[in-house]
Amino acid sequence: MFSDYTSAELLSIFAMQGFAGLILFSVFVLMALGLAIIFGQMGVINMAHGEFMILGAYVTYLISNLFATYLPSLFGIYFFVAMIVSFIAAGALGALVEWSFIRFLYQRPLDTLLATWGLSLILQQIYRSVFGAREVGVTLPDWLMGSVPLSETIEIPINGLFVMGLTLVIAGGVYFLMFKSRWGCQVRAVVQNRPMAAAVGINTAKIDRITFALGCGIAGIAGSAFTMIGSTGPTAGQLYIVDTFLVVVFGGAASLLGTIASAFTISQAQSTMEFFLSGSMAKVLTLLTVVGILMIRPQGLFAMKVRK
Amino acid sequence: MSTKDFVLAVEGLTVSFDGFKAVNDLSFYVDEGEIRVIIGPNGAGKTTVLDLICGKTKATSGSIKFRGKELTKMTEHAIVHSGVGRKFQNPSIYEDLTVFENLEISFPRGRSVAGALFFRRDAEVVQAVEEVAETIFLQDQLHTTAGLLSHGQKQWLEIGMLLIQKPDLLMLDEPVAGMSVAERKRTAELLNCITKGRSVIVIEHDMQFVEDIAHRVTVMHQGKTLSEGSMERVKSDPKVVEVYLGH
Amino acid sequence: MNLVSKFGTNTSGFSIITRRGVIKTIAAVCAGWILQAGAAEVNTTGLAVTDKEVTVGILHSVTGTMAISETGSVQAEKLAIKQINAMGGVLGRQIKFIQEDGASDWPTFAEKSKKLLVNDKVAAVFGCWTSASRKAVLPVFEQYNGMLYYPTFYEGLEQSPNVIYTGQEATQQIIAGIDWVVKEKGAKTFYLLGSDYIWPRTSNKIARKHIEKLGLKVVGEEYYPLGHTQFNSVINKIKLTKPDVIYAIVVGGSNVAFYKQLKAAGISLPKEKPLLLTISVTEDEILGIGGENIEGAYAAMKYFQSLDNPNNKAFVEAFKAEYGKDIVIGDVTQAAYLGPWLWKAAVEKAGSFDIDKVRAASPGIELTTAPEGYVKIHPNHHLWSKTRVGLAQKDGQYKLVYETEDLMEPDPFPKGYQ
Amino acid sequence: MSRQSLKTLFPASDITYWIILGLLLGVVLPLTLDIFRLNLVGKYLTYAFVAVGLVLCWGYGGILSLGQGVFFGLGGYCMAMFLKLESSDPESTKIQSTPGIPDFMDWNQLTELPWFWEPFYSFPFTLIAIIAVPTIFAYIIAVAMFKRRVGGVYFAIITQAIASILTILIIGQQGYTGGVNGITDLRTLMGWDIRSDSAKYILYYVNFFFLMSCLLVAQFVRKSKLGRLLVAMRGREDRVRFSGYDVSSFKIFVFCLGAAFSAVGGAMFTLQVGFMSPSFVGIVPSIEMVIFCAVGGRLSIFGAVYGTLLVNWAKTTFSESFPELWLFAMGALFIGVVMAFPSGLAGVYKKYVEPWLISVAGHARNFLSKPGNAIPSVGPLSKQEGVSP
Repeated sequence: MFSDYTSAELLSIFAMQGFAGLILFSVFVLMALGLAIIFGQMGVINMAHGEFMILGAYVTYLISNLFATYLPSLFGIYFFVAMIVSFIAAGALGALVEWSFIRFLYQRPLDTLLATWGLSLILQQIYRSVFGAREVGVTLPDWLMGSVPLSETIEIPINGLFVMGLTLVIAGGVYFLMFKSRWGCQVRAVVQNRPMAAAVGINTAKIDRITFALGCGIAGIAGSAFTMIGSTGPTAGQLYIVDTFLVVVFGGAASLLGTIASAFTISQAQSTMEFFLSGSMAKVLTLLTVVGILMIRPQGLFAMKVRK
Repeated sequence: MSTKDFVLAVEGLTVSFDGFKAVNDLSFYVDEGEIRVIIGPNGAGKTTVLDLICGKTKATSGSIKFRGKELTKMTEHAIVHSGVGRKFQNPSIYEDLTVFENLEISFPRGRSVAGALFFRRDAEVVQAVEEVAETIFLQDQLHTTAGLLSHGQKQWLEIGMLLIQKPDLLMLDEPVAGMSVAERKRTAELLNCITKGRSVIVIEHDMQFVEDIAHRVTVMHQGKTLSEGSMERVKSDPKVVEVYLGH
Repeated sequence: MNLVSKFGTNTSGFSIITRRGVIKTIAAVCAGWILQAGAAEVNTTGLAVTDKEVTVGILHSVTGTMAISETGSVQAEKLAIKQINAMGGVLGRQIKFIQEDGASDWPTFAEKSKKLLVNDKVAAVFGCWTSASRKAVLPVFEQYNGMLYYPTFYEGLEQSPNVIYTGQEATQQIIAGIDWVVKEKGAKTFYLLGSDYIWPRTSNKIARKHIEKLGLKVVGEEYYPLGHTQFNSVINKIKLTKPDVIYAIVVGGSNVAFYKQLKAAGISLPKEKPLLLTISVTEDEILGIGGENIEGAYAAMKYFQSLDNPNNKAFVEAFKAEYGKDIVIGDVTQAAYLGPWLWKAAVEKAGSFDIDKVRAASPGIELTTAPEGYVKIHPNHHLWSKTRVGLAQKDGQYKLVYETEDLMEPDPFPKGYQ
Repeated sequence: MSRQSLKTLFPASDITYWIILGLLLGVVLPLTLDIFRLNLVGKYLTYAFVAVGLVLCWGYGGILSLGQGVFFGLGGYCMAMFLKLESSDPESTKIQSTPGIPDFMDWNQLTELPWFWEPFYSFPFTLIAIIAVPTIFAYIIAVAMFKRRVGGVYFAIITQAIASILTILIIGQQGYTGGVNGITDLRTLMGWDIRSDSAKYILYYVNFFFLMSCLLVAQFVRKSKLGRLLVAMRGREDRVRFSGYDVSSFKIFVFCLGAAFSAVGGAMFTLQVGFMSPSFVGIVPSIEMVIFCAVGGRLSIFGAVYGTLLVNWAKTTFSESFPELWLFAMGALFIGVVMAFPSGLAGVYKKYVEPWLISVAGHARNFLSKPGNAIPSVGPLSKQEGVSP
């Protein structure tokens, strides 16, 4: 298929294709990080993860409208405000959910799956009642629009760059929280041995709530970022959930690093295949490969062998 | 003397978890009808050895020969079928089934899917169950739900679940842990009577109890055999005193 | 207007009345009086018709993924019914509607349509949006001999005696659009892109055939699963193959992602090539995409909210009066609005609500009051209608840039395109 | 079967449930409902097949599959392919450019029948395929997963992924599958019009018969030692393993059985609704089927049937009167059941209704002072009652 392209063109194809892969990668990481914390660290299967993202998206939508009407002068920076608010909103909702029912289900992961699925239905309907069934569009500040030309053939979308940057920041933040902060240490303690952690005076209930809230908060930020590339509708959250779970599981549930690695593998695989095959088949093949590998290596890419 | 003559021959057994060698080049031999007790400080790798023998953990290297059959390559249930029974550290029984059902499930018949589907509770089963129930002092609790038994009784029930399989090699992980003095004595009797015609490996911390039952003792330390022999010999071994009995 | 008030009907949404309309009204009302004799003559098949009322069904998704698209149709159909009632109803009977929710779930559509026909004995059903839902209800309508007015532009390849298709079948949307872009914009190469299901695939198939007939080239054809949101790869391919026209039939949420990423990738539609021609983005979808993202794209439809004719002005006015000034009206919404009017006309021509008589009367029924202008029912149950090309504006409206001289004949089984 | 094993299979305690269910589905509903509603019930009952399968897999085996729709769909598609071939004979498809093949193939420029459609001309083959195809597929998944001890959450997520893969595939390959529209407009079964009212009655009873048979099989499994083993495994998998059982083989069996049930349900669905589409293969229907089972009580095969009926009936009535509320209700149902009634309707029945019944019966008995006519004391649906030797 390349016969009719010059080598320069080919080069630019691969450059741009690789970049497309990187954007997809960032998207996956954003989607998966929150889930990796909730599922990986707490063993809760949050089927409403997508809806938490959409919450972030709607918040962004509201904020952008606020700025457009009241602070048009500051419109350029509304996005940062929006992300913070999204984080808080989704986090708060997360804490509420954790308090209202998740905390009763820690011993029954499969039941959290059902309960959170129920939650997702309710959230969807709420969105529909509040924002209407139609998709809503978020106006981007101009500086996020367009692309930077590297060469006359290679152009890099700015919002793509932005998403990647954001991903770096958040991933870094999470890493710091989990592995460098006292809180993160407590979280890991609770994960590894709940009774013991409780015995040494860690307030496990509090830790759980914060962890869950953090996971949802990150989902909120992700949703906020997605308004730049994706759609915002009551049911949009559903689109992400399977991919997200696969990314997390594929990476080896307990390991954040694994999540990132698997996000990278899957995204690169998919965007490469998308270039050579039709979109649908690429998607099918990617999922099949992931499932296949999971069947051979159920513990995922990065799982520690432990002595039981 | 060839490994054939032993019931169990463990040679050069090693398993490592991400580099950490929980069991390191371990070798020991168990005779017909012998009660072998394995002692050692926590983390010495005692339980891991049992896990390796019954196939719960796969060995990194080394061999485990049971009546000349290599176990390291076999699946758990195959190992059980070949005659190895294993009791877990804290009683592992089916709380929501009755004592009878617990024993019945362990009865070595209808272990395939079809077998289980068409398994019938005939006289043979009932008789076997009642016999065992008698040996483990539970003949009166046959129809109580196992969850309601005392800790000691649960331990016995699990032993009973092994007995009904008529294994040639019985492995018990801390069988008297958490038992009252009276219960220990009865357990000791129980062990002595059930060892007829089979070999037993016991992991135990309670020295008194070990004295009562052990034919030979293996002391493990950091995944290796530290010392082996009769209780007296082991007790007098300075190395053992230093790492274990001393404190 | 006074004329109307004489009939003591309220005049809301009534401004669309033309002379012809008035006469019709009078006819209708007289018919009403004459036929007061009773339901018997006008209804020999036990439909839900009384001397005062006639019951019809509205069947769309109010919940689920399709609710996004179908809301407009529901509003339009209700508005039409309200206006008809205001004019004295059909054969002197007020229209009462029963609304059912298809819940974006095809068997539910089948189930509900059966309920409407079997239990509620409705005289007509206005509804369905996706082909899948239509396919699901079709056997039901044929078995229980109901009449469905289907509003969506669709892939064609169907012609049921129990359905009146008020939207365009594929050729009506595609051919004129492509001819225009070739003639006016000198397009030579096309990149076909679509969501992965029957309508985009079939439409692109026809498009490809037509393009090749014109001796031009299709440089790429791509399909993505419904709801797909990552289009960077295909955008790269587009940049690479440098087509004159991106022919996009992306639907639903994917739309938003596609146009945003297209813009982000630096393909600015208004300026230079490639230009983009779509048949799947109505004003409704632009709400979600955002005018600034799709500004400069061309759409081939039969109706745009911005159409400048008295019928449409009145329609838009009435619609906004009913549903708020910010509401937008897309192609399908307009087509849905036609349904009740076409049914009314057919019933009055037949002088009966009987399905068979209505069906017999339907071919040749014309509507001069249609917002899109003049439409006429073809014997194949589709509508004669014009094809129009609009240019997307930043404000989310289309600016009409071209419309066919005369009505396009509907051709659901286009020879040479299969 | 000997009396003794019959007693094991139907302890007096359960007989009443069988009778009640049999009467309700076999007599009461057909007599009270018009054909339209009855056909609806028939449709619901096809989901009950899946729910009953889930009781075994999930309730007993502890294997939660979020991909049961896959098997339901496969079964349904097999049936649909046969019916479609029958309904697209050269005569009725003569307007096509290639007569004699299903219309959707013609629209997608297929000029001949794909090889894997060919065998579906034969009804016997179809009947076998309906069971075999999904079961074999289930077997492959199960072996791959359970031999490697993948379970619980991971299994749930992977089955979910499989469901979405299959959906995309079916939609994408519309030339062979009918795409998102599914396989529609199915009219006759070997010349017999399946859309006529009489046919709907007959199909309802066929469906009823098959459901009852599946319940029987399920009951047999529950009461067999295999049933007890499944329960045992849920708590103490290792213990079962070290009692000499190949745990994975039991899980594989019960998962395949669940798949087979679902497949029968799918086939009956196609027959009663008249088409099959990818919207039953996907994640959403699969999870909904889990909730049917959860509402009924994940340990009660009868509960599963009632749960399915209840939820679907609620869905229909709700969405008829106030669609907006439906999702709220459904969501609340999910959460409520999990939180308040983990053992579903069956649990509620055990906890509240049954004691009341018994006490009432008790009073009645004292009142009539006839110890003879004691009602059969109803044993727990959910608990495993071992029969004393």
